[in-house]
Amino acid sequence: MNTLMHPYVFFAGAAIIAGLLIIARTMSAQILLLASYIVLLASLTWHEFTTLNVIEAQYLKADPLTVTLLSVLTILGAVAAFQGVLYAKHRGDSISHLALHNAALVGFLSMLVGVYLSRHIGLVWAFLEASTLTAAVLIYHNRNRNSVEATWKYVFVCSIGIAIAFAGILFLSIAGSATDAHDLSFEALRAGAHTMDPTWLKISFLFLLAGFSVKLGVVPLFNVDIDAKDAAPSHISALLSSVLMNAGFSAVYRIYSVYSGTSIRPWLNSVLLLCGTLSILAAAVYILKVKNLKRLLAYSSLEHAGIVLIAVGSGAWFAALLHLVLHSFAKSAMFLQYGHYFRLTKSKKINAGGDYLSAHPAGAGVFIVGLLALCAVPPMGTFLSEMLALTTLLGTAWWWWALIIIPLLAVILWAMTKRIVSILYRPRHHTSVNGSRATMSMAMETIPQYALLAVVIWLGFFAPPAVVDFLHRASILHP
Amino acid sequence: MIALVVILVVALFFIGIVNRTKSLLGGRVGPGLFQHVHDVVRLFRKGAVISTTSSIVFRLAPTISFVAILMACTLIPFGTQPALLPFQYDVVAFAYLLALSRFVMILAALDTGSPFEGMGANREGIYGMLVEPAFFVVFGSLAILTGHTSFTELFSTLHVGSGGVSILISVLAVYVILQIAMIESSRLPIDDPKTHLELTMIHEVMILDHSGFDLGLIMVSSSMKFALFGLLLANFHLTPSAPLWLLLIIAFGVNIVFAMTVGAIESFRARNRMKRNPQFILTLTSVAVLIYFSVLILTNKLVL
Amino acid sequence: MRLTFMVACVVSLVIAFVTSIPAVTVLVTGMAWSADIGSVTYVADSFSAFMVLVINTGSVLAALYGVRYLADDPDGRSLTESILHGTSFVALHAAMIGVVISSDLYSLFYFWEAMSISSFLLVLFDARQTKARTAAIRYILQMHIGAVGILVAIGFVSSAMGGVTYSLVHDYAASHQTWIVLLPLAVAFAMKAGLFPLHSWLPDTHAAAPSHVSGLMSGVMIKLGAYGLIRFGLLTDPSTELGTVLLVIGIATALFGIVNAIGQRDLKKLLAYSSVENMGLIVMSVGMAFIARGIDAPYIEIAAWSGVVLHILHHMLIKAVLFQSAGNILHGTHTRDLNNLGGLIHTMPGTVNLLLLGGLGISALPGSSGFVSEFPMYISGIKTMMMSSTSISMLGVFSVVTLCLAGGFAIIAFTKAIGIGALGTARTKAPLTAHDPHWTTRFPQWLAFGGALFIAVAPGMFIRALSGVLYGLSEKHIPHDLLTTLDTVGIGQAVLIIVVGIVWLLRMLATRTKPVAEGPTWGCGFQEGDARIQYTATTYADSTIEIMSPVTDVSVSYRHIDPADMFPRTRSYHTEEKDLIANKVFDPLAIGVERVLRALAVLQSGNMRSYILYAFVFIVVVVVLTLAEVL
Amino acid sequence: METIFIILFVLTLLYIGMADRLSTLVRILGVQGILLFATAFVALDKVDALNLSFILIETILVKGLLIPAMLRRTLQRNGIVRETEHTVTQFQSLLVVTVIIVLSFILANSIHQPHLRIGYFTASISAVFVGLFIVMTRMKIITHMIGYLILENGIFLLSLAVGNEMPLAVNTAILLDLLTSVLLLAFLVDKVGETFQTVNVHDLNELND
Repeated sequence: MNTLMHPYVFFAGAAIIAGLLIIARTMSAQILLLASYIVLLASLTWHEFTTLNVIEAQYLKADPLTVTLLSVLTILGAVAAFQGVLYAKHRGDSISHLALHNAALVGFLSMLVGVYLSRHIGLVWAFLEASTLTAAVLIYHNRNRNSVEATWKYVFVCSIGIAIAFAGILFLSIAGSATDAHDLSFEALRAGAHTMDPTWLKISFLFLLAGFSVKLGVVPLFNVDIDAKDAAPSHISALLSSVLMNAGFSAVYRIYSVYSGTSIRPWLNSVLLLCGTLSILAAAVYILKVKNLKRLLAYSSLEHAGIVLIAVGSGAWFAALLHLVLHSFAKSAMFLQYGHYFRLTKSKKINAGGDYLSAHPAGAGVFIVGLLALCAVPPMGTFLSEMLALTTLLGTAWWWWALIIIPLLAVILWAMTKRIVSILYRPRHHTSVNGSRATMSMAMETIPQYALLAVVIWLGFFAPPAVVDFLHRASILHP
Repeated sequence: MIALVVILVVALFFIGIVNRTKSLLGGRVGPGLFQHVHDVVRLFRKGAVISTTSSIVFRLAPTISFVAILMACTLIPFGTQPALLPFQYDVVAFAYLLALSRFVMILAALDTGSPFEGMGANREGIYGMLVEPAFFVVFGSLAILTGHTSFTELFSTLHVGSGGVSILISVLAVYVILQIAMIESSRLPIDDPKTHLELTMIHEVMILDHSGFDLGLIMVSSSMKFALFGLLLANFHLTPSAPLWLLLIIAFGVNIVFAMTVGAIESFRARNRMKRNPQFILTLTSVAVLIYFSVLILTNKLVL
Repeated sequence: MRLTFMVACVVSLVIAFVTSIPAVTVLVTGMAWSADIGSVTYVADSFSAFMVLVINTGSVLAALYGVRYLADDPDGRSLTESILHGTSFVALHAAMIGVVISSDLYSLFYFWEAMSISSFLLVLFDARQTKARTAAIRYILQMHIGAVGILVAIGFVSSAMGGVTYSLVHDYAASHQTWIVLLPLAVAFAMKAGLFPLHSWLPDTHAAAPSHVSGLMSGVMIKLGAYGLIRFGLLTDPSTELGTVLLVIGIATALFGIVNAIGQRDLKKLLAYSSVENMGLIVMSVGMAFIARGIDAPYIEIAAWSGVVLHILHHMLIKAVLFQSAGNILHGTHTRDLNNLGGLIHTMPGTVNLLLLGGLGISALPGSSGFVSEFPMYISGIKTMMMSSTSISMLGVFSVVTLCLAGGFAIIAFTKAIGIGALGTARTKAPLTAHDPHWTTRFPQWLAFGGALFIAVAPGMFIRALSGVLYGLSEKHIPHDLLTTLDTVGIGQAVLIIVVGIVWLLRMLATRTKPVAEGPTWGCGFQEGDARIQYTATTYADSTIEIMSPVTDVSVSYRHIDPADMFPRTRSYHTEEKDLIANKVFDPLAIGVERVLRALAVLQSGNMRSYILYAFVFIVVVVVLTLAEVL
Repeated sequence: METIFIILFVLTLLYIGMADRLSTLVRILGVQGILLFATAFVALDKVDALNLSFILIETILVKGLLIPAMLRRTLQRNGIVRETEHTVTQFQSLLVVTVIIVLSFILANSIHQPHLRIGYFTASISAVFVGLFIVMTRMKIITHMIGYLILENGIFLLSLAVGNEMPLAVNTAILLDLLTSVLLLAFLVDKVGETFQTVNVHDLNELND
């Protein structure tokens, strides 16, 4: 198994599975193919874990960060695939509709695997762009006005963003052309970065950050992410908020770690802090205003991506990675539960909800625990990562940034809590449509959501030292 | 022990003297000196009419109030003779016992559900609250002056004219305590027991519904309260060196003067407007602060 | 609901049992307990052990009451809700213990946040009502803002010292400016303790919480704010300046709290403001102790600490009694508005008796535990007055005047709570149909009251038992005459109670044969008196509020009758009690922040062309900032 | 030789600033594709067959023929002839394009980097900004696509300006991505037209807060 699971094998297998998914016309075949894809993913993850830092394919290599993100991807991919089938069942979608969705899902996840594995900046770019295209199919899934609009905007702005990032890569090679570092692989760049012209490095980083921000979902190009998460089916929103964001992080973080070996590191840090702070500001502004639950969750992702950038900028890399991973799980659970919310209320609006505790007790539990996780309070792991990030920031020369960030976080906490609590408790005085109650099967469907949230608690506080150690290694890209 | 006896004796005739003074000054003969005692005895013998609205609180309150005053009496010394229950900082206990009596009487008033009694209760609460700072500042100042913190020790070293003690301070202290006594006993210028317009009464209106034994207890309590403050005032004048018989004479003399003063004030002064009362009581605190500063100067702690 | 909470109650009992044993051991032997769990060290010195006992007592009382209280809960609740409530209760109990046995800032912050969040979830219990929901959310927001103080302290200390254990905090404070670490921490603790002007969450939250939780929060949780102030005050070698600051804040809190308590119409809010007052007194006394340490006056210091310790105990027990009584009344009448109550003593005698006894206690009247706990505070105050320095002496005057004013105001507040709420005649139908809940609800109340009574008659015993705690706080032994004084006070209290009994018996004997007639209350000739002519909660407070108007905020909505109104229409008179600070400071601030943030909300216009612009704006901004050397 | 192509390319940018009819814009895109091929052909130092064929495919086939054809088809299907709503007049638009070119020239001249070809750099930066300018100011979503393609052309020129080669595998991936994204965008333009009965951008703002 180990030796067999070369990344090429994985990509070939994924391509075959995607192809078969498109032509498979029975439900069981679809499920079987999805399952086999998950197995493929899992075995790739295991394989990469056992062959860390070995260059297998020309431009593909796994380091601990890759494996960490792959593990997250495997888990969330499995949950999303499972949820996708249920979603189609509830909506009564045709099998061909589902088939396209599944194939795109497989494509999407595989492209992200590519992003995690690539060690060449151009290839990262290419995989990220490809993930946009596959994601477009998934966002478009519902085929209504909103999804058309969101998909158009998403693809267009992603394309522009990614073009900007490409300009950033070109600027990097301008910086590199003065030296011998013609190779744009991360290893070569890291080796040569300190000889490059700092001005060009700064410009290229700026363009790369601005371009990839659309993937990471932070300022400046976060808007279309919000729209996409709004329009996509909830399990796809979960993936966009987690694994795709992780891919954006992976790209930005690898670039950061290349550049941080040079003299511009303080500048890099302050740019990341600025970007993170602006993201949190934007999140705060919109969470105060938003009336749509799904967009609320999307804005919360913006906030957490901002926190991750702040953690990176202040040097709390471990906290950044931990927060990223924990947020992936927590936010996925919330988005999946949002799916139930929509089924019960037939609306995305927050004020359509109310008395969720009685209508869907198990789901209400997910909302509560998820809210705690997103608000980063004990006993959630996010508490630990956010605390580490903020305390590290407070210990740096930029500690006064915290004076801006912390009040904004408080505003977000207030607004989020207010809205979720109103969904849970506010008595419903609506017409019969909204009086529906959750069925037993819906209660059962919350089990994976609880499992995801359990991971958030477990990883934060009771994770075995080996796991923590591995995360530590993953967060330090170069010694 | 002597103190308690003195208080009880004084309580017997205090109200009588006040009333007698008032009637003489008003050109009447007035009731006998012990009319008050007769009234109480009569009340003790009588049955009672109680309101259907009221509860156990209403019935229990006079008892607690009486006991609180009684306990307060045990804290007062007689010159160098220690009090029955002397301890450090008994000043605090003294003030709080009076507060306890007030607390239960207010509750009893509210228990009747009468609008008038509510009004009286409310005023009683506020005036009682406002008067306390003055009391504590005065006794705190005296404590600074003497270095002692219980009534017994305090009065064993302090009296008007005693060596090194400024007359001024004692006079001011006496003035403040006198006023406190008037307020606590619901007398002019804060309250007027004579008034028969319920809206203007404080203490009297609170006990409108009490009758029989309970009313008797209340009357005993208020007499004792007077006597209590009377003895407190007398203590300023009890020279330690004097023999007991002289001390007794001084004590009764002070109390008789006190009672006559009360009577005189009530004859010549009109009651304050209700609105003015808080401000009036606050003046006492200001005077008390004045005493405090004088003491600081006197003990060389504050150099001007 | 009841079953789930019973489980919680049992778990809470187990926690209490397990943690009390080491705590008692610490108190008896004087040896600190410490344990390594994971890589974290937990330590319980005598003060922690004392707090553990306080927490356990308070939690167990709340749990016992809660079981029965929830059994009478009228709303249908889902299993999730029950589990949430039970879990949060246990979590709160555990988190509070965690707070007092933490020995580094990380653990402290963790448990602190856990405490806030679990209590928030508990407050959510009645969140189906809009008011409760709003209150709960405001609560968590303010707690979160408060907790930031600990975060800031962690940031500064860990970056400078490489760790955050308390001993490193001490070193940090010694080697840097003390206030850098103390100020942020103090904000966190003051917020939790409800100190003026950070108290505004407290009344709303306590009113919104179910009664067993309000009792627990008020009796125990907010004390942990004081715990923090004491713990870190001592760590940073307290100076007279720190003491003075605490003293002044304590005075402001106490007076503000009790004056506002008088204004309240809501029974639970009244109790909550009274908790603000009591926290103020505790902090004032802490300040006094620090001042005494600064000027090296051991007697005053010990007296002040005794006051703190006794007051914590007394307030925990009495507030449990009072809030639980309020809970009974709420369940019986479905209202907390004093203006709708009255005459409860006839329909709910069991509850009202406890309310009465609790009211006596909380007003610190003789015969109650409140008196003995305020007594050492008076001692320290008067003794400070007698100190040689004029400025110190003045502080003594302030504290004594505060104590007596607070006592006087408390009498008004609680005669109002009891007199308007429970005595007189019923103002609406609600009190008439009410009845006492099952006797088991009153069991924990009597338990608490029994404890308080024990303190009242034997304060010396408690102080002796807690001499280790006092030694830990002051590093001094208790002077003998202080103990004697307290013993005398205790005896005096016992005598008072006994004499009341004797006189009552005598009165009974004397009046046994006398005829007793019953009739209507004397109406001064007016025969048609009914419940509506009684004094109300609003009118009873009116004259106090009038003289204290600068610190209260009671809005009156009433249109005066216009002489031109030929046929006056129906009129209404409505008053609303608000918190001055919340209404005049925090709310406008919050609204301002919200307005600014909302004004920024033009970015997500839906217009894609501007989205792309943002990328360039961002790049340009960073370039400009870089050129300006800001970044 | 290559300078001529560069100047021609910049001229097309000016023309874009003036153009009104969408079919003209599409034609200009085609011309740009061919000019890019010419430039690349001349610029390449050593021509190997693989690279040449790759560039041939990318410029002539994709940029010069395939994309314009597809755009034309989209125009026909949606019945769009010209940009009817302008936020800026043609005069202003031309002015802005001119300013962009001048500024790019100044920028390129101020950079002292031995490996950087100033002419290419000027043209590419101009193209990038003109593309963005088109996106910002035009109302039809199809024009947005055209703007994006102009931007892409600018990026292509930039890569020539840098003169640094990506590995072939990466280049192929990039090309594939671009192609797919253009196809997808074209598909979406159709869908927007179908669903919203409009191809104007300002009708496309249901998703907001």
